Amino acid sequence: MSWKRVICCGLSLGAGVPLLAQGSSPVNDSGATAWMLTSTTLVLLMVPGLAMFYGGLVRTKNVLGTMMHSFAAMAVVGVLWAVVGYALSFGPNALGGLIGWSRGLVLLRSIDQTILPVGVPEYAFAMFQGKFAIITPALIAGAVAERISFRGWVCFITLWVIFVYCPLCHWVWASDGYFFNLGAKGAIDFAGGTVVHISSGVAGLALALYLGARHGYPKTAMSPNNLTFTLIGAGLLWVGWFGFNAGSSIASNLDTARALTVTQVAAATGALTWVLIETVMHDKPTSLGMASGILAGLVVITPAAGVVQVGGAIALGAIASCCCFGMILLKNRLGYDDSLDAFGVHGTGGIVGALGLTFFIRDSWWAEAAAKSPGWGILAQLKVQAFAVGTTIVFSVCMTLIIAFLVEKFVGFRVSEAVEKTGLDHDIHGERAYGLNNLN
Amino acid sequence: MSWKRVICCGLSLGAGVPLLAQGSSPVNDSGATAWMLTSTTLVLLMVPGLAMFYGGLVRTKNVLGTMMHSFAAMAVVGVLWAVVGYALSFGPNALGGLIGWSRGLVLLRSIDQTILPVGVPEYAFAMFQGKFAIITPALIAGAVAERISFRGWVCFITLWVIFVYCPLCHWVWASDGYFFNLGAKGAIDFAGGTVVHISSGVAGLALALYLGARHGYPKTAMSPNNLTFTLIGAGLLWVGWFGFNAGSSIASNLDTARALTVTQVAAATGALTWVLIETVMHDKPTSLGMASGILAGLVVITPAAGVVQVGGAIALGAIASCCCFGMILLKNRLGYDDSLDAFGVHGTGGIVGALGLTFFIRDSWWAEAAAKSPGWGILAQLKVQAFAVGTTIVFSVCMTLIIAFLVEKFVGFRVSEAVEKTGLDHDIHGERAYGLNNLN
Amino acid sequence: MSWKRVICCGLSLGAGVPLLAQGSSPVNDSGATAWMLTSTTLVLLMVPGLAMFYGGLVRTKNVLGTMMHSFAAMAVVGVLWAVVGYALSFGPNALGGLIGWSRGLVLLRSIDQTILPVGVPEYAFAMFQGKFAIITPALIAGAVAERISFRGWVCFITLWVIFVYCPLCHWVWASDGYFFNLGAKGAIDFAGGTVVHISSGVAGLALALYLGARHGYPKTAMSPNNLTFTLIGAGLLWVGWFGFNAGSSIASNLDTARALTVTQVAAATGALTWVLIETVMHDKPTSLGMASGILAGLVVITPAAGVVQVGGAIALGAIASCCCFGMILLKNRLGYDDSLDAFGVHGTGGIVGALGLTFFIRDSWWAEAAAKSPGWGILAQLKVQAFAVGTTIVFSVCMTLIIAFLVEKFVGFRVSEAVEKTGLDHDIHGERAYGLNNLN
Amino acid sequence: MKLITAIIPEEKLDEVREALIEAEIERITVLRVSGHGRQQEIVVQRGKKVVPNLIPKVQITIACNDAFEDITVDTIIRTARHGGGEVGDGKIFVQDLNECIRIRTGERGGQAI
Amino acid sequence: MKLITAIIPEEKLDEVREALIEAEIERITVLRVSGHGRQQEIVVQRGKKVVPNLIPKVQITIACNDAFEDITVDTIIRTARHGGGEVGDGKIFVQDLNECIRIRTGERGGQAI
Amino acid sequence: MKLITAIIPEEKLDEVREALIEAEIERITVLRVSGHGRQQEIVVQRGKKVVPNLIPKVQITIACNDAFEDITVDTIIRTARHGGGEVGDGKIFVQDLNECIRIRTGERGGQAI
Ligand SMILES: Nc1ncnc2c1ncn2[C@@H]1O[C@H](COP(=O)(O)OP(=O)(O)O)[C@@H](O)[C@H]1O
Ligand SMILES: Nc1ncnc2c1ncn2[C@@H]1O[C@H](COP(=O)(O)OP(=O)(O)O)[C@@H](O)[C@H]1O
Ligand SMILES: Nc1ncnc2c1ncn2[C@@H]1O[C@H](COP(=O)(O)OP(=O)(O)O)[C@@H](O)[C@H]1O
Repeated sequence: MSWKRVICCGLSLGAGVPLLAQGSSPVNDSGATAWMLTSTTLVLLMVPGLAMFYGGLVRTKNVLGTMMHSFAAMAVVGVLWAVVGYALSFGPNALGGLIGWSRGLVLLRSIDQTILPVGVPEYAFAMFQGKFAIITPALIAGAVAERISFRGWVCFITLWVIFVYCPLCHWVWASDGYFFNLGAKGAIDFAGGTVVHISSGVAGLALALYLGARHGYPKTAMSPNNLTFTLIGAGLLWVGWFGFNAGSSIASNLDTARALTVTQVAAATGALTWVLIETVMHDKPTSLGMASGILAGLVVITPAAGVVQVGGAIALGAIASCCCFGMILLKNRLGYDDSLDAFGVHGTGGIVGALGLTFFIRDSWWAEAAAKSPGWGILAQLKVQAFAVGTTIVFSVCMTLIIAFLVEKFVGFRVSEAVEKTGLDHDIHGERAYGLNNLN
Repeated sequence: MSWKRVICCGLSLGAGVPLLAQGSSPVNDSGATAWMLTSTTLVLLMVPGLAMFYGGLVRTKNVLGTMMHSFAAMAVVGVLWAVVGYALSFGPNALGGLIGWSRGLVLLRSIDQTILPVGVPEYAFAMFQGKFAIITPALIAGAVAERISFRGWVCFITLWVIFVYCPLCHWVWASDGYFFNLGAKGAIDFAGGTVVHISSGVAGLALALYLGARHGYPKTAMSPNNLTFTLIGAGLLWVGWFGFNAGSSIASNLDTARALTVTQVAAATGALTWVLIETVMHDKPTSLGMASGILAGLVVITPAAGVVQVGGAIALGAIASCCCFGMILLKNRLGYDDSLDAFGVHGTGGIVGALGLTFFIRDSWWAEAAAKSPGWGILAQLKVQAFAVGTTIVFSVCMTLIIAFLVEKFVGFRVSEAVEKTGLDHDIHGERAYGLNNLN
Repeated sequence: MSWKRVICCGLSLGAGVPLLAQGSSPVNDSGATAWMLTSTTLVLLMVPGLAMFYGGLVRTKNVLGTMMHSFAAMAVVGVLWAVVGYALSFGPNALGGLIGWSRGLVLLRSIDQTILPVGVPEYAFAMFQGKFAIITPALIAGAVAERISFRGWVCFITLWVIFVYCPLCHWVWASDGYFFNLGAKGAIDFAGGTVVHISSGVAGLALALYLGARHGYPKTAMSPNNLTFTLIGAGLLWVGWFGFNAGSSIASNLDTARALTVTQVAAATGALTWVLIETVMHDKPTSLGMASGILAGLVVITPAAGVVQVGGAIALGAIASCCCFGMILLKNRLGYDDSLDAFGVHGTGGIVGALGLTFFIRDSWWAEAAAKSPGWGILAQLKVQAFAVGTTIVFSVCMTLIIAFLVEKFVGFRVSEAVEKTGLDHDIHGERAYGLNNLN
Repeated sequence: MKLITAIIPEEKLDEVREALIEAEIERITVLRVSGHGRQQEIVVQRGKKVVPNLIPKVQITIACNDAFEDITVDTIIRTARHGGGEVGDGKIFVQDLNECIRIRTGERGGQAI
Repeated sequence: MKLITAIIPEEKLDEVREALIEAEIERITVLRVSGHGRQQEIVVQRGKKVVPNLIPKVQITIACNDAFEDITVDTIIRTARHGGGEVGDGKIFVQDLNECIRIRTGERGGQAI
Repeated sequence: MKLITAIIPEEKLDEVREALIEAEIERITVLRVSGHGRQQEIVVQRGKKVVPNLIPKVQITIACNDAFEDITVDTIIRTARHGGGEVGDGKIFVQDLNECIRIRTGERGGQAI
């Protein structure tokens, strides 16, 4: 986690200290900068990847509407983040640490010349972080696919990023954040297990429960319109995740390579495990299972990518697929409609990762932790992790429900039954995804 | 713009000075090289991205033909650029500066060992630039989609790159180019507002007028065959554009990060604005609008990415979407058939960007300009920009018409009505895009 | 090839020498590391690219099954490589050099802190190499598409990677490997002409002959279900190949830029040539031809990317397309069913490249070779290349047949005629690729 | 026996199907078609109002015994209609069916329906 | 009433439709089908000549009153034909139609066409 | 003349077509449809058993002279059946065909089939 500290120094420097004193200012490391820019680009690639993944899973009449949920996040949060999001997340503590704030960071003005101590322009860091703020709300859409209005969605994610994502991001990744200073070496969340996956996963669950199931669910079969898209989407997500995780080292060195390695191994193990489970249970290894397993493996390793080794990555990947698979079975029992399993995969995988990583932390980390707080051990760290996870869940669920309530009341969130029948594409967007289906 | 100067030194060095004197030769900066190679790769990704974007918008019978226009550019210009294109663009002034030339640059022979002063192998720079030469003619295809012959297209882009792209590229980006030496600090065109977008946009317009409208236009509705492709294509273009713009810094440092930041913000603002306009005007935010807005934002920031800040990027992105949207409304009034709005988006966006950036230039640039030419101000720079834009338009339109005339006369450019009815895919390429539409 | 030597020192260091002596240990080069991580990511992108390429070419009923062959490689070999693959490939000679082995490399444990002498963490190198081990068996699938069981495929690639890929990789790229020490400067195989393309191509041929043709072949027409996918897949492969080839320099410098340049030029030439041949022969330049030509050009330059210049790349690209085109014509005469021409393109292109490169080697290489072994010339090197190619072919074919026999016998490889008729997607995976084809 | 072919709006398929099943008409065949009639569906593409020539519709084919003709037709009319009836609600065509054969058993006539 | 079904080449759809509309036959339903007949369409895949078993065609379905049968059929024949007639130009099938119902209004028979 | 419409399982198309061609019934038109009948195809999606409402089927349309009706029907029954007959094997519908016209030549009736 040492990168956080470095960043945050940089940040407080960027935000507070006069920038013109360039005497001892950090020098740009062109290699680290190159990798951070590449990572930013890779995380951006995850958004079309997610649009393909989700878009392929819905019914033919809702393809564009579903893809637009991801693209809307790109557009809305893309602007929002630069305007106030970064200030709210990485500004110094405000409101007693509930959130960050710095007027200078509005429109990213005060970082115009900042090079972080790690040798990366703060702009690159801000944009990298901005991509996380884009992908997180986009993930939620999976839980309520095929039944929400575009207008409602746009309002929802605007509020959600401001009131849920930014605070969480501040707590976890700002040097003065709550979680960052828990226990010996802080709560471990390398690349966003809590901030990204748990928060979006449980928000999805809350939304799915609040808005109710799709008309006809679970009686009517709702077949994916295009599994090739889903598979390719999963592939692009895997590719982008290398930026997501390895980029979170905010460097281009051994830590980065380690993060990439465990990401690769966990994704592969997750995929293999899921397909194996399916083969054993139904004798049908499905492509949806392959895609889901890839996701599960990637999600679980996200918080852990800075502290586990290859063996741990294999273990976590396998456990994640089992848990996510189990969670989805449970969902089918309970009967709520988490349409594309945003909670089933991201929520579950995130929780498993954030807690499970404790058992696979590399020795050198323990040594450092023990140096700071003698006797620091698995149980102690597990408590810290559990606290972070728990707080995230409670906070995200409560805030999500409040926001959803407001959006439903003032803008309208769930579409009418008529629109649901016609489909989002034609009714809301006035388009049809596959002109090729008709003669034209 | 300082990168240009540096490059151009490198170039003249690469082209003219004996290379064996390695005593004081520049050292490779592995970080900058890494980012330049990555950027080259990202710009290459824009070609399949564009193929998806355009391919999704045409009718089912013309999908492959349309995608082949992009891929043909990849194949033809890929070879052409290495053989003579780079020599024509980045060789020293020839024909009184109308174009560049250096025999040694043919087949890139003379740069085999060159490291540019910025620490990047000239090969990397040449390939990066080569990708621009590929994407530019590919953009034109949108204006005349669904009605040109493959043979004609291949001939057209060959001539167009030699006689339009290379000269323009030389004027704007070679150290001894016309535009490069206009005014205090040259005409500002960071990553190709004039060279790439204006030149291709107005060429598209000229071609569309010269070749005439598609049979049945505008009476017959011509529905996009696959909007999912168009959306994903727009996503890939966004991803690739990070290489396009941030790579144009020919470095991996603060400038690079700045370029990436404003690119991101302008694209998001463009998308948001376009969707807002649609919502206000027709109550239907479309996915095509989302994709178009992304494009508009990306195009407008292209010339500006080196000199504006976040606030300016937001302004430019919003203005671009308004202008492009307006231009397309105007097209519908005027009745010409710019099929996929190559002029509407690239031409318009490029002009708005090249002129509009003047109002958002960062203070440090003004300071440098004033140092060189005291009292240099907005008006003066606006004149320089307008001159560059105007010259580009006139040059590109005239040359395009001449080339189109020759191609139509000697090879045949516009297909016959029969071919247009059958569709390019089956008639010219002997294939059908979607075998899945039939039983096979 | 100098990078190999450097790597291998690193490796033996990583595997054998105690790692704690950090006094004189190599320093991380953030730029080289950034490019290696980027390259790893790009090569990963080739897997979804290949899935699209192959997936688009089969019949509608086999799309998912075919894509799953690529994804299975990602999952299976992703785990396998980290567990034992790297140890088998890059461990010191075992079994008299037949293969490598080092217990410490199991689960990549011993490289946890290794920085290679070239300044790159060995993790990055291991993951980069791992992607090669994934893509190679995935290529084979094209030869036996539409008729193999998923179960059989998973077993096959597991065994194939262990018993064919790892030994070959060891011979060619380990510092103590057979081929690495042939002749003056070793057999030239920059990025995997023998290891990747020849080995997979001839393995495909062997499998296709062993398993027999698809039911109905060649009488029944088997039309590609989605050529847009194939084209985009080819585009993604081109993009990824920049990582494949330029990454194989294990650096971020002039060599890297050179490799990228010739890759670009060869791919473009290959595409252009193939399309020209088609135009001359049938007056139909096809999109499948464009895609095939891109592949042929990329394959042929793979072994050569470290030693040839632009002129040589053009020559090789053109020759490759001619040879591959001819080979496919020959296949149609001979009547065996290499369904998607894995041998026709990868086998043929790889052989042409590995042998043909001899005639285009840059002077500096000859100088170095002559320094080591006076009088070393084209003929001598051609013998070395031919020996490497021949050994690879014989080894790969024999081992492939043995493995195929075992898999067929114990797990079942070829599906029954009934499954073949129903299609892999529905029968084996219980899914259908295009829900959009039906009302849902 | 009769062969009933109905062209209905896409979004009505589920409703019609459910109603038919309730009326014990459980065997149907459906497919996507495109129709041209009096309905004009205005679509806006990049700010331009476009009237597609052909509108996506769903066609339902039902073979039934004569006694079931009325209930089938009535069920479709009732459920495929938008409110009080809108242009584009579609058509039902009824034809004679000479013979119906169940492939599985080879049964013919009314009992094979 | 008659139910006219025509199988025509894909590229002729627009022409046929326009001619039908001119002849005041404005309501039609169309769909993609694949046909096998005497037409042989040779396709070259990677240098290999392939003869697809099934060729994409378009099917047009028109319900019309008896008086319109001839003009409908003649219009289609005239416009769907390639020049003097080529193999693959397609077929027209005419059947009796017992009943036609407009879903919107419930009208039946000739006026519902 | 008769118009024969058969709904068969997707995977049987090739077999049926080949048998028809052998029986010298060479002209057919086919298309994808989705059917609902007694067949229940269970699909597992993310561990959940799902019964799709509509199962993909293939529809074959053949116009033939009366003399060919029996052989056409028998050929289809024989080849479209899974083993001894399974639910979902499909249906064959036979209707009268008043007129058949070859667009290429304008020929009508039996010789135009
Ligand atoms: N005479 C006809 N022949 C074939 N199809 C028809 C006919 N009349 C209507 N249809 C189909 O029904 C659909 C709805 O018809 P439309 O004319 O819009 O409704 P209405 O008759 O209620 O005005 C059309 O899109 C077309 O597919
Ligand atoms: N008897 C038939 N039954 C069903 N469809 C037919 C019949 N005859 C022709 N068709 C359809 O018409 C199309 C064109 O027929 P074809 O035999 O190629 O033309 P022609 O009769 O002019 O030689 C075929 O592809 C098929 O779809
Ligand atoms: N009466 C009918 N009307 C329309 N289509 C039918 C009818 N009966 C069967 N079909 C079609 O045939 C397919 C197979 O029918 P199914 O009921 O599963 O077989 P079986 O009659 O052998 O039990 C169905 O999916 C449907 O498409």
